Amino acid sequence: MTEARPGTAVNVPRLTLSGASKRFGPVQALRNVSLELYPGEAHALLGENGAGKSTLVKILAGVHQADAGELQIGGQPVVFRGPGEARAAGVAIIYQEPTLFPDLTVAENVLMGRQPATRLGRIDKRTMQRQVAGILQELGVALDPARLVRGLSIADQQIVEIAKALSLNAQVLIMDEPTAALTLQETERLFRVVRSLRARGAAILFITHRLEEVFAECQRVTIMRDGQWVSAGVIGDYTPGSVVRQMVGRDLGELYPHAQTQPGEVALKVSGLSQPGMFDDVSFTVRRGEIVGLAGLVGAGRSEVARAVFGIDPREHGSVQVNGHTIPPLQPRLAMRAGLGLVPEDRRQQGLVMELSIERNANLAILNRLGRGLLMDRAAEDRSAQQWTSQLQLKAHRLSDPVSSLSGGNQQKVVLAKWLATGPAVLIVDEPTRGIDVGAKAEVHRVLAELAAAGLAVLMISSDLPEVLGMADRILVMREGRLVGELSREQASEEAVMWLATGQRSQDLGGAA
Amino acid sequence: MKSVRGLLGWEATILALVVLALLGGALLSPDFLTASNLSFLTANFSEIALMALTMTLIIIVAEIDLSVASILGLASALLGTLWAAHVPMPLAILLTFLAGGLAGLLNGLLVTRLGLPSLAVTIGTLALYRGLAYALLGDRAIADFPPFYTNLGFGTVPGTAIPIPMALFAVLAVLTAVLLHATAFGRRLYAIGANSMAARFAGVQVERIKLLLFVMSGLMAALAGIVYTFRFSSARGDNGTGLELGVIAAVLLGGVSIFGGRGSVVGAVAAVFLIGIINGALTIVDVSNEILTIVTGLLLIGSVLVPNLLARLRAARERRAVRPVGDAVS
Amino acid sequence: QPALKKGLKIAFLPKQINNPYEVIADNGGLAAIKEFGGVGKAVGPSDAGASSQVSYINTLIAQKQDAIVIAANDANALVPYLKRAMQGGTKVVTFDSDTAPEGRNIFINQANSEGIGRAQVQLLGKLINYTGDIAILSATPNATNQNTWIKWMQEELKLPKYKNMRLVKIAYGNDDDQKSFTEMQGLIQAYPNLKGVISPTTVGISAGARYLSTSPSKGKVVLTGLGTPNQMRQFVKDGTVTAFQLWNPADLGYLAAYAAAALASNQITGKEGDTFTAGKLGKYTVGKNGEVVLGPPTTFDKANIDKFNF
Amino acid sequence: MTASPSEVPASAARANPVQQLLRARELSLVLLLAVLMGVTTAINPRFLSVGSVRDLLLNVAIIGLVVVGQTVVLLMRHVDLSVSSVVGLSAFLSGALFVAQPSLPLPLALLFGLLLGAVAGTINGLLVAYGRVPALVATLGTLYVYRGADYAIVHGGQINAANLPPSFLNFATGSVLGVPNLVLLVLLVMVGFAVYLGSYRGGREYYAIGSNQEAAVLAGIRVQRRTLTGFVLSGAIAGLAGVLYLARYGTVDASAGSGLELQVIAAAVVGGVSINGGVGTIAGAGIGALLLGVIGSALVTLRAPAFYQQAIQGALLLLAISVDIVLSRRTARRLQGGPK
Ligand SMILES: Nc1ncnc2c1ncn2[C@@H]1O[C@H](COP(=O)(O)OP(=O)(O)OP(=O)(O)O)[C@@H](O)[C@H]1O
Ligand SMILES: Nc1ncnc2c1ncn2[C@@H]1O[C@H](COP(=O)(O)OP(=O)(O)OP(=O)(O)O)[C@@H](O)[C@H]1O
Ligand SMILES: [Mg+2]
Ligand SMILES: [Mg+2]
Repeated sequence: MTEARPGTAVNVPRLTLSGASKRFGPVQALRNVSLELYPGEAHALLGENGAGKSTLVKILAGVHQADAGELQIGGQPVVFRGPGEARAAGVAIIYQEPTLFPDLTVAENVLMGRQPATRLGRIDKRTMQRQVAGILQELGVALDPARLVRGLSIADQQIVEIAKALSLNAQVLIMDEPTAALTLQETERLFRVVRSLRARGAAILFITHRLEEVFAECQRVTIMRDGQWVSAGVIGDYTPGSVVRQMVGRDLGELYPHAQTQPGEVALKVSGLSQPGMFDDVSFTVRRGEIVGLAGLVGAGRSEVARAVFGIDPREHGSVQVNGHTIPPLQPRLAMRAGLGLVPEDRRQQGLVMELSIERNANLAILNRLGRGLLMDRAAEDRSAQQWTSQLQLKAHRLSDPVSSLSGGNQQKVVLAKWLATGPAVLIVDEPTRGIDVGAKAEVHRVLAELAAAGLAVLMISSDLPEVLGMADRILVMREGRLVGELSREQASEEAVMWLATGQRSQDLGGAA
Repeated sequence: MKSVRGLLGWEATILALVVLALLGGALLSPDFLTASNLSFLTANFSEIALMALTMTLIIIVAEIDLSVASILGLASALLGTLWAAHVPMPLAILLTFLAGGLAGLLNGLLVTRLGLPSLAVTIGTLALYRGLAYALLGDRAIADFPPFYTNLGFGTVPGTAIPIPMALFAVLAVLTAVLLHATAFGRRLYAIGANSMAARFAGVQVERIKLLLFVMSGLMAALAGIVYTFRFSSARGDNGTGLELGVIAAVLLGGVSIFGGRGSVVGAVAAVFLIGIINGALTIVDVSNEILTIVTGLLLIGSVLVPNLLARLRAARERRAVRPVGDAVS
Repeated sequence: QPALKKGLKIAFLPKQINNPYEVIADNGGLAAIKEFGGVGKAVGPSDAGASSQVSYINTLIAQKQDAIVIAANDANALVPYLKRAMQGGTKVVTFDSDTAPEGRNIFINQANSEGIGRAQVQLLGKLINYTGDIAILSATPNATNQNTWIKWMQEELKLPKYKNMRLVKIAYGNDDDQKSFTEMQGLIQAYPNLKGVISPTTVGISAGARYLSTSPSKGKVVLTGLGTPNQMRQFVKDGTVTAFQLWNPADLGYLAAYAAAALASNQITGKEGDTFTAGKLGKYTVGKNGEVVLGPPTTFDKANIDKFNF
Repeated sequence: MTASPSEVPASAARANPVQQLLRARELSLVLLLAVLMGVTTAINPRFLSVGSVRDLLLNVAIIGLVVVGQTVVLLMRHVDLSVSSVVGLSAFLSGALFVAQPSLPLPLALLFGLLLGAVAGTINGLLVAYGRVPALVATLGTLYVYRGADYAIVHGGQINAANLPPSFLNFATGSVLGVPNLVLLVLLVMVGFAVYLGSYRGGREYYAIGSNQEAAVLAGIRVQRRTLTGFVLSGAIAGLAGVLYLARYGTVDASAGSGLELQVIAAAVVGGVSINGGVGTIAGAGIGALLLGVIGSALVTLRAPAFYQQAIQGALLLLAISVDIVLSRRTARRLQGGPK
């Protein structure tokens, strides 16, 4: 542990990437980027959406081959032709988007290709589950290793990804936004594990858009902008302000710009909503001009409530009214017609049609408005897509490019654009800023605040507690499928929310705050 | 955009191949490029062409309908039975359409209500509808259709060599192309095919649209059955057996992705003509059916393989072009 | 009578290009064409469908063939297209399986249909002593020739000497070997008192015999029908089948080719009473409805089967 | 470690609903099978006689064998339509081999079929894995190509039982302890594959690839090579099935095996193998094949009129997959509704 102290001379990099460049057709994703990871250190890689972070990760993982540049591990030059080779060289990766096998068990997902086997080569299922149970316990989550991955929430999937990387016991651990979907609880546990890995001498690369995590957990930073290296150094030489300035190239406005307004009449009224096994007797209202936060632990059922309100999931009891119109269950189209919108939590599965262009995605919810009679009006399609994507400062080559070519954060902006284009009266946003960089996050917040000021009712589900606290006029808290409390802006604090969400006092929380 | 451009390229390629096939046929045999031969030749694939239109829509939403040829047979058998029972022809035609629509509705309901995979459902209804056709007609064949109607199937548009079924097809092809490429409905089909969950989250009524498409497919197959019956002046239980694979082969050759979300009417139509013309050209110079079967298979494989290989070649060349610059930097 | 023209272009269009029976017939026809100095060929679809035959008819019209010799997959569907061929000056001869009379100039019938149908019932009746349940294992439900024969079989069964024989089922093997095999198996399973099966199709009888030869019902159920000696030789020798019938398919094609040539050389027009000479087979006369009958079928059994090779 | 609040969530309580559901799925099939056989036997007791059970098993054997390879391919979220043509080609060519070489020992004939099928499967696999041609397109193409080759080679020829050596035919009709040799061979292959797919690393990779191909790449699985192997297996099994087809039917012409592909896929799907990959077992697929076979024989035994048979068969197939999905949904709901 002594040789692992940052900045000391004895320290040699475990992994060195120098002069890496990568091009995707017309897009130069990386240009001459370098990176050094030291044993026993957590290294933060920072940059705006689309800066090239994930591309860099995928080069280290052997998923992409760099057009130029050299990679060394332990001083030896290496070339990875595939993910298998990177893993064999002791590099473990947690990718930005969970990539799991939905039809296999949690245990098999974690140990795929490395399942413990008997002498005859037969897989020893019992040992396999025991091993994985051990890792999950270390992470402090109650996931059954024998259950299938299908149906796990994004957060639980992220946990499985983490378990997978940890099970490798690798010398280099690369984590691309592992905490984006996690709440404080899991995040804290993850960091605890990371610290113990560091103590064992592992080198860690950590990507996040939550700056507080960087300053709490990392020893070094590298900052990128537009695919280029901007600066690198020990964390002590940086402040949040300087980091943001180097990332964005300018000073940021206020992150949580929402000023409390006088709420208008009730826009969304949910009463007695129940679905056995999912949620029970959920009632609340959201008024015009109001931003209401919906907080809770992962798996508390917030997304389920949102989906049931919008009509994607069934609901057995209860009613939903938008501006006085009752909305029947399982009719998203009628809900939309009444002025309801839902920005779903899983942008890849639920939010976007990856193969289609940015424009087609952005217009998908308002096709009926873009026609002349029966036929589509191409000019109107262009105009409409242009309007919202530029307002959200989408970084894209052309609007006719497939949305899959965008970086994660920019994809999220397309989902937002799609719903803002509908001009909703009530907008439910589920993890609206997951994976979005600070600049864009401020932008999303500004847009939401402006729209609220203009009379939009917003229900905001977010696992990013500071975001909820900063933006919401009122906070509803869910626990195990029930609404357990409501806090006004004045009453709300991280502690108060956690107390409601867990049903326990803060000292039991293991120092999460 | 890359994929979009690639697709347009593919359609242009298919159209170019159609022209090449015509020229090749003319070179091979002086009897090929005559109005009457082309007229026979196109009339020959009218049913496949008709069914390819709705099949294109269905495959674009990532479903499949293997039962079309059986619905064709059922429609033919029903039309014959009704006619033999002295039902007036217009009413018989109406009832045949109704039956086709119902057959499509059953497919659609099983797929959308029960959530069964369409491949499995339509393998089942492939047997069911063909069986019903046999049950209706048994070993009978109805042949004495009124000349007015058989002339519609058999004749050409007055003053031209264009077969009447092909003229009908042309009209329907234009309508389908407009529906798919220029309406909100068409836009939704692509979204459903590429990611039905995301489409549902955007308020697209995925189930209802799929149901509608299966009904359309049933109606179109019934139309093909009516055309078939009049064209051959013969209603039999086994009419059109096995045509489904030809329809699907044509649609896929036309660049419609079997995984949904990609393809165009122009491509599918051009592919129907390409297969038909190549077959016609090779038959006229007495190339055996065995070789024709092989050529069809190779065309189908080549239609995807060749663009894939070209794309990879291009990518490799680009990478080679990039490398020296990169090396200079490092 | 004018002589046969030289260099006549005659095309054989079988039900299905890969059907072994049809291949024998086509080859007989091609041999005849060679004899009289014509240009012959056999083309056709690999599925036994009417629509696939139509595309070949159209091609043959475009190729301006002098005559088409066709085994029709559908009695009606081909008629408008064959008419078009005849209007263009191409002579049309049907063989093996006929179309409606207006679709062709001449039909070469393998044997008198009534004779074939009745003879098979007579043969089976003798073999099972005129008592017991019987079944028919046919080709496709729409096969014209099989259906005509079956009609005559049913007529024959109405005679008083068959009062103890009951036709319990007509099964269809679709001229598919495997399907015929399973249908035979099903017949035996479903009808415990089954005594005899008539399979008036070469595919059906050989598949049926193959099943029977390994089943416990061998020797208990009598199988007869129409088959080629080469396919049936083994089953006749091992006692599975006692006797079956057929004409010589090569002769059928041979006769059809000569008839086509006679038509194309304007020796005959196809009306009743026309006569022509068919090479080694001798002189034939066109009968009612433009039919020419090849001759009575041969019955094959243990005693004579080794004399035949087709 | 201390009990912590985040351990409470529902995920633990809802353990394994999908797995239990799968088990329930095979169970519902067996149930359906039992009902069908019970009813048929009640009406015609001969249905369960030794002879007819033997025939039934023999009928199912060929489909049952091909379905094993098809399952491997379906698990990877691909499909192999060309199996029917491979069966036909292999049946005819191995027959031709016997005609040319009547003293050919049986194992060599089986090996010949395996190899021939493997070559055909390799072409499919190369197209799908390395040529990136969607499996449906690639194998629909080779369905035509292999059948065309078959037509060109056979051209109206035919292999008859008379051309085959008696030892070969005896193998087909022979049995061990009353179980026909063919059925034993097929069962052997089934058990082997069931164990391999269920509990060997290589076997699990088929599930992984079908479940999420991208994740499989990231997990270091050599997806292309594994995909190729899957198609080779499917082809080889179809090739083997071709030799057995020859042994069973004795007569082979150019159209042997035509249309088999849809029956095989139907059997797999009825048996719970998902067309969307990643889900299904050999046992299920085998039961599916058996169920279809029983439906077919039952109709004949019950003397269903010939012209209605196909319709009834289609309807029963639809019924089977519908009942199956409804039953398994209900089971899933019960499992979910339980802990509230
Ligand atoms: N497969 C691809 N094809 C084309 N362009 C791509 C591809 N992958 C990434 N890009 C482009 O490369 C650039 C860098 O993307 P990357 O995903 O590395 O960003 P990032 O820094 O991880 O952003 P985020 O914080 O949003 O995850 C973006 O402009 C993106 O559009
Ligand atoms: N489709 C599904 N099938 C089965 N279980 C599911 C499904 N979706 C979610 N779950 C489970 O339901 C529980 C509630 O999930 P939900 O997504 O509503 O939680 P949440 O409160 O929104 O938390 P978060 O969105 O932060 O993960 C979780 O345990 C999750 O694993
Ligand atoms: Mg990223
Ligand atoms: Mg959620």
